[in-house]
Amino acid sequence: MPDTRFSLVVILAEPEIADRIVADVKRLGARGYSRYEGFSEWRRGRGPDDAPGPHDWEGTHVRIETVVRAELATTILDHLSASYFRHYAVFAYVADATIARRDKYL
Amino acid sequence: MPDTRFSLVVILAEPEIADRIVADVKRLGARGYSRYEGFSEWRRGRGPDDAPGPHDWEGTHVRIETVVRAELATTILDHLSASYFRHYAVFAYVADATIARRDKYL
Amino acid sequence: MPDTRFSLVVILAEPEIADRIVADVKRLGARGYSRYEGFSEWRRGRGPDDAPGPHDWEGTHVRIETVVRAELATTILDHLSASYFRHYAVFAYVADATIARRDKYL
Amino acid sequence: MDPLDLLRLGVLSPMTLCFALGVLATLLRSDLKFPEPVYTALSIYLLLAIGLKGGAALATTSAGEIALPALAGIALGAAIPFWVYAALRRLGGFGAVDAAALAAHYGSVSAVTFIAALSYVQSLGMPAEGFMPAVLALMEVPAIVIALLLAREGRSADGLGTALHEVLAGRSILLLAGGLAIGFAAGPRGYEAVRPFFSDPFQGALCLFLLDLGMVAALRFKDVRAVGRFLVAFAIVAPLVNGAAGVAAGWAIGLSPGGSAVLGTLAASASYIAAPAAVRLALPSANPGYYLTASLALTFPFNLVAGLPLYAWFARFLHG
Amino acid sequence: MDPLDLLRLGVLSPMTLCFALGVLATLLRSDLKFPEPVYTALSIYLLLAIGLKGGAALATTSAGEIALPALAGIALGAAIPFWVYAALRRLGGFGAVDAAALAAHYGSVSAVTFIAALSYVQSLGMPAEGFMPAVLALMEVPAIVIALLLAREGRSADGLGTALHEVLAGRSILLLAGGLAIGFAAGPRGYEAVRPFFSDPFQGALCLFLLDLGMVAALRFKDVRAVGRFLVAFAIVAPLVNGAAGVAAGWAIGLSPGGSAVLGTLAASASYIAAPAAVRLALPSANPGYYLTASLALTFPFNLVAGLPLYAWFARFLHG
Amino acid sequence: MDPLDLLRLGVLSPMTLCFALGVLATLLRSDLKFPEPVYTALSIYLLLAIGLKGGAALATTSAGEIALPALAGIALGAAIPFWVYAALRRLGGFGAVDAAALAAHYGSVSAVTFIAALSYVQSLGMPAEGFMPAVLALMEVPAIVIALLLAREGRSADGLGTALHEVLAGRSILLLAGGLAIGFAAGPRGYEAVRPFFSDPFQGALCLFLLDLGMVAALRFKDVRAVGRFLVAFAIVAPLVNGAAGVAAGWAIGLSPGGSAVLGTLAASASYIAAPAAVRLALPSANPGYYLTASLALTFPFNLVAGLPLYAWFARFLHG
Ligand SMILES: Nc1ncnc2c1ncn2[C@@H]1O[C@H](COP(=O)(O)O)[C@@H](O)[C@H]1O
Ligand SMILES: Nc1ncnc2c1ncn2[C@@H]1O[C@H](COP(=O)(O)O)[C@@H](O)[C@H]1O
Ligand SMILES: Nc1ncnc2c1ncn2[C@@H]1O[C@H](COP(=O)(O)O)[C@@H](O)[C@H]1O
Ligand code: NA
Ligand code: NA
Ligand code: NA
Repeated sequence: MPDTRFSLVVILAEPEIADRIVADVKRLGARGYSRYEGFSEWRRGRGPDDAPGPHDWEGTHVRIETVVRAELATTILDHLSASYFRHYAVFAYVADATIARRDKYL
Repeated sequence: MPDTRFSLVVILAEPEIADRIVADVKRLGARGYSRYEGFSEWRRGRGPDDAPGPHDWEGTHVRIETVVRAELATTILDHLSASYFRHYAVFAYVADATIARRDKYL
Repeated sequence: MPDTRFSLVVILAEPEIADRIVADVKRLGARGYSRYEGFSEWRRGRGPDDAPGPHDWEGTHVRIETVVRAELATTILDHLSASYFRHYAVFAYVADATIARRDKYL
Repeated sequence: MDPLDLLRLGVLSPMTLCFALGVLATLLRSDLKFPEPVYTALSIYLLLAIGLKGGAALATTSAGEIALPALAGIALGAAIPFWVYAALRRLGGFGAVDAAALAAHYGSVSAVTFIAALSYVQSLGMPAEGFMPAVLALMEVPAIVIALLLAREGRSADGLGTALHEVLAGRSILLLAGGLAIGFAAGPRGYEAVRPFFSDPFQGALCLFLLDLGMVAALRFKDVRAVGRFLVAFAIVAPLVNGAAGVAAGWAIGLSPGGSAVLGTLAASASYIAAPAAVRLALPSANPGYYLTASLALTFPFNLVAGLPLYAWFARFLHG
Repeated sequence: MDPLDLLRLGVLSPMTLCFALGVLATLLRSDLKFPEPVYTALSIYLLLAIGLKGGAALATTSAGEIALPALAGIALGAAIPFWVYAALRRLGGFGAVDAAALAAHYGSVSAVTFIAALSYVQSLGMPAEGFMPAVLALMEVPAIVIALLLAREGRSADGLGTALHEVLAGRSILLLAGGLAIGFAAGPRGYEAVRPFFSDPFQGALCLFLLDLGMVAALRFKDVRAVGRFLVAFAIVAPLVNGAAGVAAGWAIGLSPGGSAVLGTLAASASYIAAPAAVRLALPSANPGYYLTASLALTFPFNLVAGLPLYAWFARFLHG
Repeated sequence: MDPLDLLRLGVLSPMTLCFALGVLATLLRSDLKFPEPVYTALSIYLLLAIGLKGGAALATTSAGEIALPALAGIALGAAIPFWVYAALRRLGGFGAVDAAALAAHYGSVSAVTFIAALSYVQSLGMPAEGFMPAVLALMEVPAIVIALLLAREGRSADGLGTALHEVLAGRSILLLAGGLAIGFAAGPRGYEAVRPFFSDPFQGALCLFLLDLGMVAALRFKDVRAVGRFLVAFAIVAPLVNGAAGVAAGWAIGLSPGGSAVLGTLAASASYIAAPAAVRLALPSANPGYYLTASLALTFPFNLVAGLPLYAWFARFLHG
């Protein structure tokens, strides 16, 4: 029953692009999402580590979570990777989740 | 050693019933919990999708987490499902967790 | 490929020691972290349950998360256990996580 | 002042304009956002401030002066749910639970509309009686109880007790009644010490709050279509009917013109803090999409922009 | 004014009543909640405001005027931990670490109690010297250092350095001392520009803060039983003893009646911001259930309701 | 008043000192923290307040009076990006994208610097024209558009549309322009009602905000080394050049001395709210480490401490 393998996708993003990512996640087919404000340190000036200028940053980020089927999780990660990883501070990971009300999310 | 299989239960609930759910979780036997405020969109008018009236909602929700033994996780999900799923916006999932200080939570 | 087994470490700590724990986590080698404010109840007066005086507490806590390799996760938990578990309210668990941008975190 | 002047004064007040700016911010998808804690802080401030002011006024009011207005307020709050419930069930085709939920909202009151009314009549030079905040506090609860009982007709309404506790210990009654008690006990002399915080900046703080409320209300605009034409019409007609009844009641019991206008506004206003919280718990199967959209996205802005001038005009008319 | 009048004036002030309303809110399980950021903002405001005011007053104070009060404050802060520690160990049977933790709290001071005292004596028409905030700042630290050294007796107290940094760079000292420095440098003329923000609304903001503090303190009421009868008695007796000593010291060094009452309040008050943070880090094995319950749930309300009038009455008595 | 007096007055104002206290708090690793919601609330308040005040002033200003200052402001905002871009590319060796990003920041304006300038010239007894907030609003956008177009030269700049929407519907323009419109529509009489909230406590609220901004700016101090010497020098020289040009323009078009100083400050200031948000979206490959460190950690404090007195002095000098 491949339908029971759900994935929790967690995305940490710098605040400027959070709304965009939420819109993308919904457009790609996620049935719901939740978001939180957190604090972290990250590399904001993208590019190679030896590029000139300051790189480290600290401040608030937005955490976006969505529980989706495994295929969609992959699609979301691929999209983030293609659209944001180069220039923006975005960190994402996937974990397994067993959801209640499974029927609603198939 | 079945005792090492711990479950993280994550519950997202509309704010009005958060205090009730926390009380339920404690009553059912969870040793601790934590709660956070988040933002999300959800279906607030319950019932079938073709019922009249507006359904979508957006605003704050409360996220409640507790790490419990696998059986209790099931008990909690069953209780949520029986008491809240019909009328309230409640989303819940379970993930595996390996905890430190295991002895305290057996 | 042992490199793909990443671990999400989640730490809940009373506010007074959150900055210390973040410093420890970075010093031990975590590549990044994120922190959030939450609310919970916990045992603040440490020591055996039958020690005199009030023990229960409620209020804000700090949640610290970091995704690291499995070995580092163990190191972090061991450190927390040695340094804080005796006197402070610290709860920690580890879950599996599949990360995007894996190369950055090896 | 003719009705148009009254309208202009209402529409062009900083308060109404700030509400409009909030609506605009949502429509433009601005990144302007009021953090939740700021919203909470402002509402605590406004409720406590209005309570303190009313309490200090109560300290110099005789029981005789306030008896009739109090009774009139309670009577209005108790009567409104009946006609609202009947109209929604028979004319609007709503189910018992949704009709009762709406009855609770329109019978109860909106503190912010009340506060805007106080400021508005004052700016017209026809201030209301100082004890009106006590009337506000008395009008918040009865309608909710009656509406929950009405819902029983349809199905057994559990949780009446919980819901009542929710309202009575809820922050809006607690701050309002608590403020009244504190203002009363401390008296005008004690009030003096906190006036520069709770009274002078009050209208400005109300502007900020309305800016935020405009953003929140505009989020519900998209649901106006989904609630159906009947409810849209109801959300305009109900305040007119209730407002007229309230003004007339105020005039009949001898309130000042400003007091009558404010009593009318109380009757006309629909709760969107106390009632929703109680109804969500006691009538979980009622669709919040109906009652929140009607009270917050329709009746509230209608009262703010057109209702206040109308009730003030009607009060002046009756009082000659 | 006889003692009862003083008591009535204290109990019926909006400040005390707001604290009581907060307690009530918790006991009624109201959904009223002050978001953490609002609590933080209010405490930043109060500490900075009191610092600025004191600093502007310092700018017109000669070093001679403040020397004795400063010394008296430091001496009180340094002496109190010794008797507190001894009493708790010998009479109360507390361990060294818990006794030292409590000594740190009762030797240090509570800024909010101080602020309430300033407002109270002013409302009695016996204002304190303008430089008292500087005395407050000086009294915050010594007791904590001494108490941590006392704990060494029992076991090696690591982290004295960290704990000291925690207190000195902690927000309460930083804002208080920073405010004093800014007020001093800007002088009365610079202070004029910010007076409408930092001075006029001050008492009202204090009411809001006390409302919140009442809720927080009431959360600890359930622990009062668990701390044992000795600590409950101690939390009432200690402020009386320290308060009397502080008033007498103020009288002896020639402070005004209001100044003596405020110095007494400082001595009587127990820290619940700076000391807990330092003690949690430097004495992790001390049970916070003792020191927070005693200072926040017992001594603070006692001082607010009964202490202030008593110290004021004693000051008047001594000053004839 | 000679330059030194002006400097002293600026440096010893509570505002500047609060900024310094914030810097100190970060350097001492104090646990003082302004929660995000408080920062947001303060910035909403300041922007709306300045807009309302300006709008009420606009209501009594003729179109003729404001035409030239408005044009001068727009012209300055449009011209600055060109020389900034050229200098950074040719002399500083910056890439097109980073140079354009910096050009957007220095051509646009900082509302907080502007607000500090208004207060400063008022404290000198040379108040600026009441309509200056309108000039501020007009100067925020043009430079950003021009700079994004300049970046095209280097590579195709997508997202100009998104970025423009981001600025125009962004909270700083929305509150400023919205406040102007509300103040204008409500007029001086409507403004009266909200003055105790939006005007009297304004300077004090600004102090709190600057305290927070000091902490934020100090976080970036560690990056000053990494941005390189050229950018450090640029962040001091650019405001001097732009400030002188702005003062001269004000003088040429007949503004008052205070108005000229404020126009100079606008030209000299670098945006750190609107521009960063727009640039992050439209020029994602620009390194924020450059533009935020330069505008927030270097130019902002420089203007606050040394710039304001210099522009005021130059304005007095030109105006004789
Ligand atoms: N797939 C999902 N992933 C994460 N959160 C969800 C998901 N679906 C619903 N939610 C959240 O769960 C709560 C209840 O949603 P619903 O069941 O759609 O009313 C809301 O806070 C939703 O935003
Ligand atoms: N089973 C649990 N699940 C989630 N959080 C917990 C659990 N037990 C304790 N906590 C939290 O962990 C922190 C320390 O708890 P304790 O170890 O009980 O003092 C507090 O924030 C608790 O609320
Ligand atoms: N290993 C990690 N665990 C948790 N969060 C991380 C980790 N690495 C980076 N982050 C967060 O992910 C975001 C982007 O980080 P970066 O990719 O380093 O710019 C920031 O919010 C970081 O704090
Ligand atoms: Na009503
Ligand atoms: Na003391
Ligand atoms: Na500029």
